[in-house]
Amino acid sequence: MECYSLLRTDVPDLIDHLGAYGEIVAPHSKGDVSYSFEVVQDSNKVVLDYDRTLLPLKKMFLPPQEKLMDFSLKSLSYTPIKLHIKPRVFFAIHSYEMQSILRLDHSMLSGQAESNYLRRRKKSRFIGISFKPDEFHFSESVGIPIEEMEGFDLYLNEVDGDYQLYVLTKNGHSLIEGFEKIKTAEPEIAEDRKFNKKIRFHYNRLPQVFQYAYHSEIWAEVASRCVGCGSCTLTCPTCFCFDVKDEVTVTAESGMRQRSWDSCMLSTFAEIAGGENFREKTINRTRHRLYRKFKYITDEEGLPWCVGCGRCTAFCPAEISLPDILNDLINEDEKAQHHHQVMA
Amino acid sequence: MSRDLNIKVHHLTRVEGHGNIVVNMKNGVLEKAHLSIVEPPRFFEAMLKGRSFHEAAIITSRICGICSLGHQMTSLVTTEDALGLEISEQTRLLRKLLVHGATFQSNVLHAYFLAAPDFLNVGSVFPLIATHKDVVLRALRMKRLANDIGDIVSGRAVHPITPVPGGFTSIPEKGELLEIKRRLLEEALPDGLETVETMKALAGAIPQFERETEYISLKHGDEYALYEGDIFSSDTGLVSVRNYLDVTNEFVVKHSTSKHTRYNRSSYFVGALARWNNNQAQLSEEAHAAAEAMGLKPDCHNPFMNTIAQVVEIVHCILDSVRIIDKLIANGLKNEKPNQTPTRYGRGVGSNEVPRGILFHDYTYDNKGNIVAANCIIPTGQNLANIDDDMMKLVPEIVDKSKAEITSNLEMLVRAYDPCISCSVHMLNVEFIE
Amino acid sequence: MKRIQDVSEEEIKDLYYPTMCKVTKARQITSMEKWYELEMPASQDLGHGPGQFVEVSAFGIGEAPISISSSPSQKGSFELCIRQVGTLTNVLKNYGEGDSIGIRGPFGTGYPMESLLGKDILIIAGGIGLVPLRSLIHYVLDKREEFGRLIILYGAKNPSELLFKEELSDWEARDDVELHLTVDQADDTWTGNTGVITTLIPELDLNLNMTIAAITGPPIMYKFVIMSLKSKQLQDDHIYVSLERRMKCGVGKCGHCQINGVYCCQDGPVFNYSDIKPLREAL
Amino acid sequence: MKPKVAFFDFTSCEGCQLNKLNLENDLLDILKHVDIVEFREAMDDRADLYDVAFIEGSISTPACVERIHDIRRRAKILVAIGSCAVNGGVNAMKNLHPIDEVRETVYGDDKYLFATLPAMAISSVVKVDYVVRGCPMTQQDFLRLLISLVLGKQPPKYRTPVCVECKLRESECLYNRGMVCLGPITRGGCDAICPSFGQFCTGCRGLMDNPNLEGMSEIMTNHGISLEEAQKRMLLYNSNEVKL
Ligand SMILES: Cc1cc2nc3c(=O)[nH]c(=O)nc-3n(C[C@H](O)[C@H](O)[C@H](O)COP(=O)(O)OP(=O)(O)OC[C@H]3O[C@@H](n4cnc5c(N)ncnc54)[C@H](O)[C@@H]3O)c2cc1C
Ligand code: SF4
Ligand code: SF4
Ligand code: SF4
Repeated sequence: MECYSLLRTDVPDLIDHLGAYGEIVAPHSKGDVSYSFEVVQDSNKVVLDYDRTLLPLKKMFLPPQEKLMDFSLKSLSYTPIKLHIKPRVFFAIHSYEMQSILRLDHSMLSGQAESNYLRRRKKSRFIGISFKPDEFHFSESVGIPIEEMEGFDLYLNEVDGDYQLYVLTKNGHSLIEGFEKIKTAEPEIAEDRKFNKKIRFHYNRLPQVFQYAYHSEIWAEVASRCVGCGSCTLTCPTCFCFDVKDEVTVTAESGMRQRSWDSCMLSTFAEIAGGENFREKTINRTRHRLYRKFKYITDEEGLPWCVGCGRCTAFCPAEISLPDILNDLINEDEKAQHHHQVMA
Repeated sequence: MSRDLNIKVHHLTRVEGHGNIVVNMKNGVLEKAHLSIVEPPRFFEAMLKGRSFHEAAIITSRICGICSLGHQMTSLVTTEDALGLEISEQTRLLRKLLVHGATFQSNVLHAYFLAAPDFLNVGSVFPLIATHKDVVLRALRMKRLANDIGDIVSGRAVHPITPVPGGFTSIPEKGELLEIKRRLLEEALPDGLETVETMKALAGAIPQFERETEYISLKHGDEYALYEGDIFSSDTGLVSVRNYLDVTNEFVVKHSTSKHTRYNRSSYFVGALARWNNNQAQLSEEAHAAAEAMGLKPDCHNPFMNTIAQVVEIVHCILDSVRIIDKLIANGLKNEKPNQTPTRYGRGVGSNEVPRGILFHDYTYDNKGNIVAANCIIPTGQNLANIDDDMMKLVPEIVDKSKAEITSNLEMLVRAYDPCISCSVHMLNVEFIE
Repeated sequence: MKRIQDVSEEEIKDLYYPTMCKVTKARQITSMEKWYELEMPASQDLGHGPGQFVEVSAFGIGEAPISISSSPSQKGSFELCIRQVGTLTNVLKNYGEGDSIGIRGPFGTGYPMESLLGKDILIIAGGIGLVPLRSLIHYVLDKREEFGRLIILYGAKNPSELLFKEELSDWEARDDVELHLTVDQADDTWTGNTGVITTLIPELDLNLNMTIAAITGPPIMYKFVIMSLKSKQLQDDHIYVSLERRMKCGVGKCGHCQINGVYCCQDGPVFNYSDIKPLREAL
Repeated sequence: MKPKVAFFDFTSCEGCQLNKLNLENDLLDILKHVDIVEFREAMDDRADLYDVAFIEGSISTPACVERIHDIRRRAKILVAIGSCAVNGGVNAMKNLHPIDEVRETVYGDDKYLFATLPAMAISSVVKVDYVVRGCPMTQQDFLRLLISLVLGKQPPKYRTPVCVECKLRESECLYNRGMVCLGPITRGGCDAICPSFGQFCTGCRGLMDNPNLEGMSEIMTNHGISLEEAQKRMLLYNSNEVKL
């Protein structure tokens, strides 16, 4: 693995250099205390130290709202959408975010492959960056350390305020070709990055916990605080549910079919004509959300479908914490085990 | 000539809100001529009771959708006065821009959609789409731009979002303001001047009627007063806004859910014509040229000319908005947070010129920042007595005409005031009964 | 885990564009249901199996999953039958001969026809549930000698809601079909059985090893029908159910149809009962 | 034939109607689909029968009750527009105080001159076929309803909360800014316009079906306002709906 040193002050120049490959997407400030992935207009505006963006990187491949076709009501016909996909470099991406994209790849490839997602996804390059975990990150507990480099072409590791640049792939190598502000260096690992939030069990024990958690009292307690706003799932990088709607223009002659993100936490999500609702109560929906993250797909793929980004907790107005729910379930599970042993 | 006349116009059209005109003449003696307000009362003062200063402007802006920006501005000024909140120069400029946009919008709406059909003798603007499509399109274009100022600076033109006590929750982008400026100069200004031409052509249809009265508006040392100033009476001069109750002197009349006001005479006039009469010296050359073209002279006593004064203000607002945008940009747009830390609690009074005339809010806050007493006095309420006095003079002057013509003249008179009846019924100075 | 490198650009197929099909015949068959015969462009075949569905599309309104009601052995055209319950279905009511309807699909799993060969087929249909099962019935009838008995239990709320009345009397007349009808509420014209569909089950004389049951109906029906079949000792893996869920994409992406860990649109809508029995949200 | 459309206003600020006149870019297109036969705010004409009657404002006097019954009799489809008409809106705040006290507050000794009732939603007096929510109703929402009626399809019902649209716009959540917001329990459809301009959602589009009001109060009190203050926030637009 090649390793170089790079001064923090030279990062904007690196970004400009990457521009030769294509459009650059990187974290920017948004509002008072938030961040968002945006196309870079000015490399000095890119934020290198951020906790997490509001919406996950997923939005670049599966946009929150996306036109699927234009149609005419006069001729009852449609015009397909031409996707104009530019090569893109995703810059300053955290390891959990990269892992979420790899999981999404799996979801989008399973069954019939999701065409628009894949076309956007094909021409992308990823440059990782290390981060300091805040009170919400817990990715290590789901098997994703800060320095997890799978999926990245390049990785920026912060050491004493400046960076070490790791070259991880051939593509990564060609991205920095000709960039002169880097010097060969020895890899070092920063010491001061610890996760504040942890899940008490190793993640591969979680499906076991979920096996017996279906009727836990904990769901009702969580549901009593949840206001059903959907923020947790709408900001989740591995959620991908969507809705499709037709919009007609005022002329009533044409319109478009549009998809937009949906959320299984919303009361309407599983409702069908006639009012039958397959997950009518908040408690059913909260449970479904966590089973999707730690049981259903996990049973098949051996990985939790949660990457520990902390968004669902950080952006939940009710401050419902996913790792806290997990730890509560674990405690309950342990108690039950203990009870079993005593009884036996 | 001794004539019997009995006119009842039920639910007057093309005005905001519900009002009826009632005229009663027996043997040539005019017994009654008044505008009776039948809009259901909404009790805003009662609703404000106990509400926090964060909500006061949200609630009072719902007094009137047509003057929502005006109510909001006055409410904010009042709250800031009561709680001792200072605002920045940028906030002041952005508010003035909003007031210009709202005045521009409202005056266009009134001149083209509500008053112009009178001059052309049609029932609404809709037939004009066929006969005067370019005029209608021009009006729509101007209204759109005026509303866009509201949408961009305040989030939306009706019931604005971003103005809050102490400042704005979000600041427009420089590029957006420059685009507004471009459109003001390239679209609105030519359209405004065309409007002057159109109105000049229609001015012949304006009835020749004069009644000298007291004209009341704000007055400011440096500018044509809209956002701030002292109260000015054409009879007796300046009064501080704090003492607005000395000017308004409200009283209940039986024929109206809305109270009437009086100051030095039995009635007074507020609105564009009052502003013109009191402050026309502070208008730009272009605005004066427009006035002259349409035959509006300094000291005009014909209430029907209020519409013309509004058109003059359209020209003023377009040009002055450009000036404000230039200033905002020269100062550099800052992403300021609203200043919402009260430095005192108690009573505050605020006043703005809204399109229909001078508006007063008056709140008293407890030391948690909740309202304990509120009072709002709305322009249309202040004009009601003057409208009645005008009718009493006008009816005998036109008594020889047919009943239909008299009726239409009276409707036209009321409409010339651009009355906003929906908001004129919530204003009484009563303390809450604790 | 599937990886992005596993697919090449060329393999990526568009998912959301409908094929415009011509309505060749259409008839309102009850007060609530309309039947349509459609033709694919250029005389293509839809290529479906019994139990599969298509996403039907009307521009300006949206899409809805609708079962294919005709047998795959019917060439050149296919049939749908749609109950008017909401926005889209009510707009489709106005579509008739000559109009174009957008179709995506066929989607989902059908019945595993290979393994049904030689078996006795027990059809249990409630209300509109007959629509998807009709595809299976026609298929069996078209290849009659390849199957054992064909027993059809069909229930509706009242006689006027019975679908495909002419076909019902055809089947009634055949001696290689055992048809049992019932209605919840009889009217003056009704001389048949009255009562919910489960009342027909106890009298059945089934060859347990040979019988495959296929059930489709309103959500509430499954539990009771399965209970009755179980009390007749029919094994779980001899029972197939077809489930209805909300669906948007039809291709396992939008998430709406998920039943615990499975997607109704991809893993279903036809499920072997033994596979979904452990799923708590299924029935 | 084009459907005959009429607009009526009851107790309201008329902002919703004004918002219709503010549809400058689309006004002429709309007139291709419908005939406006009555619109007191903009025209003189009157008509007897309507295909669609749009109603703005709450019912708050005995005279209003009579008039709305009359309109209902003459209208095939009746649509309530704006929160005043849909659930009473801000007008209903007066219902929180005893009615005599309210009248006295405003009219003093003359309080019996003017009749008043509690401010009611249109639907509590006559059958309402569709609603366009919001204060003011949004032009988009109004157009969607109009187009739906023209196409004969069910207009959107908006059964997801404001937070959904807020997230789709990637607006910073006001809770992360230290403010409180009613987005989670408020019906969406406004494109989260207030939060996107940094202002809290006031709940103007009405409550969600089965809102978790206890949960919402807890959220607000956890973010630094008193329970009393939190309840007042929820009541602002929903005095007729929130039962505390
Ligand atoms: C696999 C499958 C096969 C079906 N086969 C048939 C059939 O052959 N004939 C028939 O009449 N009906 C069938 N249905 C039911 C049919 O899809 C719904 O009745 C239809 O979607 C209602 O749409 P709407 O717009 O008219 O109703 P609305 O009530 O207006 O629907 C509102 C929204 O809910 C969605 N929705 C409502 N119910 C369903 C549902 N069950 N599945 C997915 N989305 C739904 C609609 O897409 C729409 O967006 C089937 C459903 C499934 C899942
Ligand atoms: S973000 Fe929180 S309150 Fe909102 S749905 Fe998710 S868990 Fe519930
Ligand atoms: S700002 Fe308000 S509407 Fe937006 S996500 Fe936060 S709580 Fe929801
Ligand atoms: S954000 Fe809330 S207050 Fe603002 S328009 Fe939407 S519903 Fe109304």
